[in-house]
Amino acid sequence: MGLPDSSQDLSSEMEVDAFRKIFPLRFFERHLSESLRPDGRPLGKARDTIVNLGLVSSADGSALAKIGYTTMLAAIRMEVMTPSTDSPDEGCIAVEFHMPPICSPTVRPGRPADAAPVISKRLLDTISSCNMIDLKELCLVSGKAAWMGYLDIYCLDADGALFDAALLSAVAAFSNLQIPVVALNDNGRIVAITGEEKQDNASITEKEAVNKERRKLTLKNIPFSLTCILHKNYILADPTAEEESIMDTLVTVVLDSSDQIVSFNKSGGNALAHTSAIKSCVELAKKRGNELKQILGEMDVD
Amino acid sequence: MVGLSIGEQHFVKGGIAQDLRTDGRKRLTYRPIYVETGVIPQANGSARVRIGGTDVIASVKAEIGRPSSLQPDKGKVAVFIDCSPTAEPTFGGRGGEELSSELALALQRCLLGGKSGAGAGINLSSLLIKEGKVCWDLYIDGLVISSDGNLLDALGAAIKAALTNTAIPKVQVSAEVADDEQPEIDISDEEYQQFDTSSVPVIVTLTKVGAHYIVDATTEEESQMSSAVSISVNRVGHICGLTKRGGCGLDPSVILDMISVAKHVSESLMNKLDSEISAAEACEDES
Amino acid sequence: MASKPGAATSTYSPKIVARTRPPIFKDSDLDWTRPDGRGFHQCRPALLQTGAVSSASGSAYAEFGNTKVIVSVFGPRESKKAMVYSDVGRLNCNVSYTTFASPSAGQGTDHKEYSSMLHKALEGVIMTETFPKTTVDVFALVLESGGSDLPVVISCASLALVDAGIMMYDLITAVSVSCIGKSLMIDPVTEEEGCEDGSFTMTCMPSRYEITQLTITGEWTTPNINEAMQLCLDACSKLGEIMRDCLKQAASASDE
Amino acid sequence: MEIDREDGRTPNQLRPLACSRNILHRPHGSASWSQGDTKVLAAVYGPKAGTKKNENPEKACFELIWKPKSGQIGKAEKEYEMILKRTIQSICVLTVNPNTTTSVIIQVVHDDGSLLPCAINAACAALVDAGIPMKHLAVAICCCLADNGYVVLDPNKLEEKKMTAFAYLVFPNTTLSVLPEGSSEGEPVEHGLITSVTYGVMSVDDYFLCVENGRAATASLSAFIRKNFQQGQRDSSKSG
Repeated sequence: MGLPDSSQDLSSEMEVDAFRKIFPLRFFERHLSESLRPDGRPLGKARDTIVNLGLVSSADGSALAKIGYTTMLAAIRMEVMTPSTDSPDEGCIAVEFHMPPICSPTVRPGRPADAAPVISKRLLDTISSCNMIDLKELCLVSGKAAWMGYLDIYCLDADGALFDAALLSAVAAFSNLQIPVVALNDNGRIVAITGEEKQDNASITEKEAVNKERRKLTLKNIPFSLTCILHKNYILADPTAEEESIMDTLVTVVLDSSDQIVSFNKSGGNALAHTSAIKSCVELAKKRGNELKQILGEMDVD
Repeated sequence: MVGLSIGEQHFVKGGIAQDLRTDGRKRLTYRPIYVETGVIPQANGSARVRIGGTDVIASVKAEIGRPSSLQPDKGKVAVFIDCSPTAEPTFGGRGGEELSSELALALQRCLLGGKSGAGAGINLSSLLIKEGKVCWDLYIDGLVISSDGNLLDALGAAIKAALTNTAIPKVQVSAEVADDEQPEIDISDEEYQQFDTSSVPVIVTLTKVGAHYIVDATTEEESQMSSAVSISVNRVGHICGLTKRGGCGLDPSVILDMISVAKHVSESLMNKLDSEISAAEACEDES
Repeated sequence: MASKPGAATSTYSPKIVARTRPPIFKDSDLDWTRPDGRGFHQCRPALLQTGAVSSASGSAYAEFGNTKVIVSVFGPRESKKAMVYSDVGRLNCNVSYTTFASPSAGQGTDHKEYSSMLHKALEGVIMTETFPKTTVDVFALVLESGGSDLPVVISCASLALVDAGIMMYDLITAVSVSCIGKSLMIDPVTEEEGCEDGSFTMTCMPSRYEITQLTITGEWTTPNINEAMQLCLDACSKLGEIMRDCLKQAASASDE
Repeated sequence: MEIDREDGRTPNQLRPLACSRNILHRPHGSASWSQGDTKVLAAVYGPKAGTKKNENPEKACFELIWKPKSGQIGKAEKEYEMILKRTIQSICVLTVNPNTTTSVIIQVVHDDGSLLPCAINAACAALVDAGIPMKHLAVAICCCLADNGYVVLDPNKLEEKKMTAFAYLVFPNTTLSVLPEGSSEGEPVEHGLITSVTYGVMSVDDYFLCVENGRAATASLSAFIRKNFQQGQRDSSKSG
């Protein structure tokens, strides 16, 4: 990156933020040489992660995931659909990733951000390819009615590594999902049996609750993702938005609970990924996967 | 917009301070109002109102529709205002869109009243034909031909006149049919049912210029306004809607006596409008 | 693979949206208790916090009962190319809802005009001449709509503007009152808003004691309006106090 | 055991390649690339002045438009556009003409498997035809992982659907380096991955197996490209 070398004499007496603004790459490389980052994290360490569940009362399952400043709110609404003929006893999941104008200065209200459809497509591919959810569990009445899960993820604050936080919030939302108890009423429509409706609902007797027991989805194969930056021969885990804007080689590794690669995405960037770099990225992702598993594990306990 | 030099601005403000406006009116007097009804033959009801230089046309079209699932026992009313570029060069293309959506919103708020229908100018349940199945949808369209200030009052009056001129055909609903299909309806084209517009409110906009507020402001006076309050009062004297449109803040006491002034002014405006409308209806029947 | 959810698969939500049955009685308003048990003139508990979004120049999060709103302000920046020159700063507001904000997704009520109403409420208080030729963007996202969303958005927006350091004459607080039968209820929730006879929404500057925006719908007599205005004014001053100490806390926290 | 493929190809054998350049008159550079039945048309409109909204003015900026064969532009097309844009940005020299936008339009003529690699090769050929300054060329290949652990290269549509997982890999093309062999540090340049997109679950060493086989195939692809471009030079110089 051919920045003029005249910065040698300039940088000595300039104070830090001016230097950071004018020569961002030199500022970062000076940190990297001591294998440190401006916010004090070592290269391989991810930012602290917080997940809390069940925030949105109007959704069937919701979760908020915060990795450093990047904040994602995911919510799932369950609706009833008639399953397609070729897979009569399978429900389906619709994933939509939104970047509202509040999350970053580059997003304009009118036009959606161009990264949003890419991330929602990747989320849908990841969730379906690692078959974390057995779509058969979403079936209500085979051939007639099945669940359609609308998963909407809102980015509340975009500070780098959006895909990791989005995937984490989606997984947490699925773990928090409570499928409403429903029954088939007389004219063939699925109707929710809510607590207080029970008494005055005359026709309750002959319509048995279709899914009395299956209230929680069993999540078999949980995917965890880590995004790293390759720069010369450094590997930075979990970059912030500033680091992403300066060094543009991003590698996203998604591993599932049995450490298989669900997806290995590197698109462009001027640093080439040699096999050694790929190996260390996968190692970092494994370590990160255990951390996240541990965080999600605490969630399920309470 | 109107380019006023500093001198002219002081002239307008000074005039209002001494209760003598540039066109000789007092602070609370209206410009001459002319009303013509039935100007658009194919609409169910239409009217044209000229207040001084401001000229607007309102038309009411009634069509058969399905009531909304949230309120199965009520008909639907949609208000849409269009500012044509003939009124003002800035209305060309998308220029007039923001003003027309704001006017439409203010009119909707004054005509439809609260969510439970209290204080609604148009009684929505009278539009119902068959609960949950069939109802009348009223499409109210307003068109601003030439604008010399005080658009909202002119449109309010035009809509009130158009509603009195509206004739909705009688409807017979065929015998009971299965629950979800649409019953057949035959619309008789002879007997018509007049629309009762007793409770339609009239809108009075008070514009604050300097320390005083005036009624029926012209474009020059509107360009000097610091803020404006539009109050809609019905025949009974209750307030059916109020919108303070932007501009700098107003002291609560000022707003309260603006409301009392508006109630007082609206009575005379209501009578004037009713006489004009009945005169227009009469001359329309002869011709 | 998840079967491709064709746009054509029409789905419906099994939850029966309880049709808002108006209260059976209209006149004897003594024993009417509000769905969440508050007194008539009692607002919902308010949680306010600034600095919710790091990448914005100023932001705030507000939670009144279960109405949750995030507002972020992007400080004076160059306006779109299409804008003509103006020696006074410009304000650009946008209010959007999440798809899961209201229980029944189809209830697309009047969100479009909230943006212009927010713009009208704020333009009276911001000193636009302090940032000529530039635009201040105020974006709001309603995470959950629990009733009287617009007043919460307006109050939260004024906090976010202060957090962004935009020059303002005063804070802005907004409160709405619903009139059901004879009784006036402050800060209504969605059920009350559904069956209200009239609504009275006021935005005011608490310490300058001026009203910047006022919207009344439904049938009101003048004594009702006076009572409602008095109710709103002291609710606004109370809310102004809460916002001031929220800002003091944020300031003291940041300079520790 | 060797797995047999319908069209009788060996696992590492690519489908017949065809590339013709300068086929459209309006764009500054154009190329059509076909691998078996998958055919893609790429057109490049040369550096135009000005950059888009959030782009960095000091660098050249690329705008990608992906035209599917039928139907409107959905999320998949948006993802392909993003991948192609970043890949092209990494192989082109961005500092030569700053503050310009080069738009690359990809039109899918027919899709019979490994569509994205075919589009990347077509885009590179079109960029060369338009004379856009580039560091090196990119060679894209699709590696499919059969359920018995074998890697199959350049699958068609049916094979792609049948296989458990597949990966689109993009390598820099092998350079006939004039520098002495030991000069490039660590592994030679062309072993690095420019872009990798995987679909379906695969174990780590399966992934490395794919990368190995893919890299081996780049040699033949680069040779094809070099021959095609030189032969292209001779025609244009003859007809020029």
